[in-house]
Amino acid sequence: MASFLFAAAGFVLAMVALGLLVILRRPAEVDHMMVAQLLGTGGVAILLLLAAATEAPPVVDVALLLALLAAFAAVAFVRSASGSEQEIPETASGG
Amino acid sequence: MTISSAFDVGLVVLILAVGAATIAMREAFAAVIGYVVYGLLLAMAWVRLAAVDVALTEAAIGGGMTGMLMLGAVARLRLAEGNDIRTSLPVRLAAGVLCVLVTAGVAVAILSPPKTIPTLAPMVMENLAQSGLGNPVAGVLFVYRALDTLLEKVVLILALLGVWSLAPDSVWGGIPGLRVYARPGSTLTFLAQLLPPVGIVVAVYMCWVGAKEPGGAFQGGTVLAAMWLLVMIAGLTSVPSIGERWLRRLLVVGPVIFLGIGLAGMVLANAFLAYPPGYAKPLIVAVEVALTLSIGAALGLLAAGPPERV
Amino acid sequence: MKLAFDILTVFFVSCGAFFFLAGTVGLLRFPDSLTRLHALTKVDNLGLGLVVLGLLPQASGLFAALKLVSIWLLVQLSGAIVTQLIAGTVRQNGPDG
Amino acid sequence: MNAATLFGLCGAVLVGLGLYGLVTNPEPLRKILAFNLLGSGVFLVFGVVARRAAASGLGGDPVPQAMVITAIVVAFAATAMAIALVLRLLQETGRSTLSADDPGGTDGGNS
Repeated sequence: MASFLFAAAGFVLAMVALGLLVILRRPAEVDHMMVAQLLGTGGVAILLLLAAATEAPPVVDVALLLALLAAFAAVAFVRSASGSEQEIPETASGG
Repeated sequence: MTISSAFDVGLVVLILAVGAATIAMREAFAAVIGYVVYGLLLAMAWVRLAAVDVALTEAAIGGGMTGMLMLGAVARLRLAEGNDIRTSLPVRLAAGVLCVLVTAGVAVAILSPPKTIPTLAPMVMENLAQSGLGNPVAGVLFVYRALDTLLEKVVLILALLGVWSLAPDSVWGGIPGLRVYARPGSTLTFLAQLLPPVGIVVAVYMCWVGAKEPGGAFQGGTVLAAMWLLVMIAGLTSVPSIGERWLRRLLVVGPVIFLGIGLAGMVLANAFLAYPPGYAKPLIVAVEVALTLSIGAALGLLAAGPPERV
Repeated sequence: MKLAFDILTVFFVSCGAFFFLAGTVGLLRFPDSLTRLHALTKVDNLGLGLVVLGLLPQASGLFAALKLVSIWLLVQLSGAIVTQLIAGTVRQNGPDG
Repeated sequence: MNAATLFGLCGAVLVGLGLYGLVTNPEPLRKILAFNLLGSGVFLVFGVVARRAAASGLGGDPVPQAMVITAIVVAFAATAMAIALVLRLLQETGRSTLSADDPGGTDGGNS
């Protein structure tokens, strides 16, 4: 069972790596921000699979933290993207 | 090659590729995003090295907090000019040779381990039972090397003082210049309402579980800091001015309690930072709770930067 | 009983891995930022859900299983909101911003 | 080669990469970033030392692990301090490079 779970973790890691390669090569900043999503789901899946494969339940906590901080990182990305230079926009239209 | 070592090789290649991309990227924004990814991947490497405590810290600080800090700086430096200076080719080549030499040196050191590997693990395990803790790393942090941990809190406060002291005199005691991203009724507001309760539960859990399993004050404090920053960025609470009494008390409560218990140890247990027998665990838990709050406040304020307005 | 659990795990984790593959293909093939974002979020979340479902039979107890499910719920919720945020940036700055 | 050695070599390469970025990149922010990369490489090497000393039914020696945790937090504090300095430099001089030349005076293109 452990080797199957390791193989699955390796597969998801390869998918995340491929996704990272695609995302980071694109010029648009919006694409770059997607890495938070990619790591938020793929990274969590890898860690959960590793936790089950090595029978180390505390690793699940790392996955939990990763899920939380990927969302936090995404907020940091969006805040610092170009175009949000104005501190607080006068109108709340957002468009 | 077993399947787990194939996984490790893949992870190492990915970490190195992302690390190299972080150095080579032209845009600072993309480089910092690369660094965040790098931090999260490094957490996986720590998991593979069976250091879950370190993995938690790296994910929280390397991935989350450092990214937040640097992205704030990127957004400001974007307005600056004069970034077109390039390093000349000979300098690059020389630097490359130097770096290859350094890498080779470290690699040789790694590939030739000493015959008897020095370790303190048996000593830690022998004496861990006395402290009532189950997590050996927490044991080292709060029992055997408690002085390091105490001084590290002092370093955090000193760094914060350093950051604050960079503010112009006119705004001393004012409000940190954390850029907010407030759009009333936006999705960010919703996220900032949803995530912090979850984050606080996670922080309490980390702090509580730290005595027995991986986790502890650092990890819990970092999560608290992240959630606090999130709420401030969304504009749900205002950024407090650094002169606030409660803020300063919060910053020192952890170190002060730690120091107080340490000094009490001189009377009750015959050594500075020693715990009286039988009371070690409750005292350590009390110190951890106070430290979690102080670390959270200190990290949050470090990321918020020096005061900019009164 | 153990065998049945293991078969369930293999089945669901494989399905999850397939969806991660599908998400990456979407990331590679879709023409603009919004559709790529859509592919990434929806499909990867489904993949993670299936992986969690597959790992449930291996969980050591009820508490561990609940933790797995709550991690998935957290990713699901925060992922949906974060996607909305990023998509908002696209709308504000245009697809190249 | 076991896993610990592999990650140790990864740490060694990261140290080299970080050092290269630190030397060649002119922007202070990128230098800070490279310095963090260098630091995490050192931590990884240290983690390998811990992993090799696996004993008493543990995954590794807890003493280096505890020191790395402390180091990560201190590195964050130092990074925050360095970034505050860079931003202050920007506030004072209006530019974000450390070179002593005139701002933007390299080859006329100061856009």
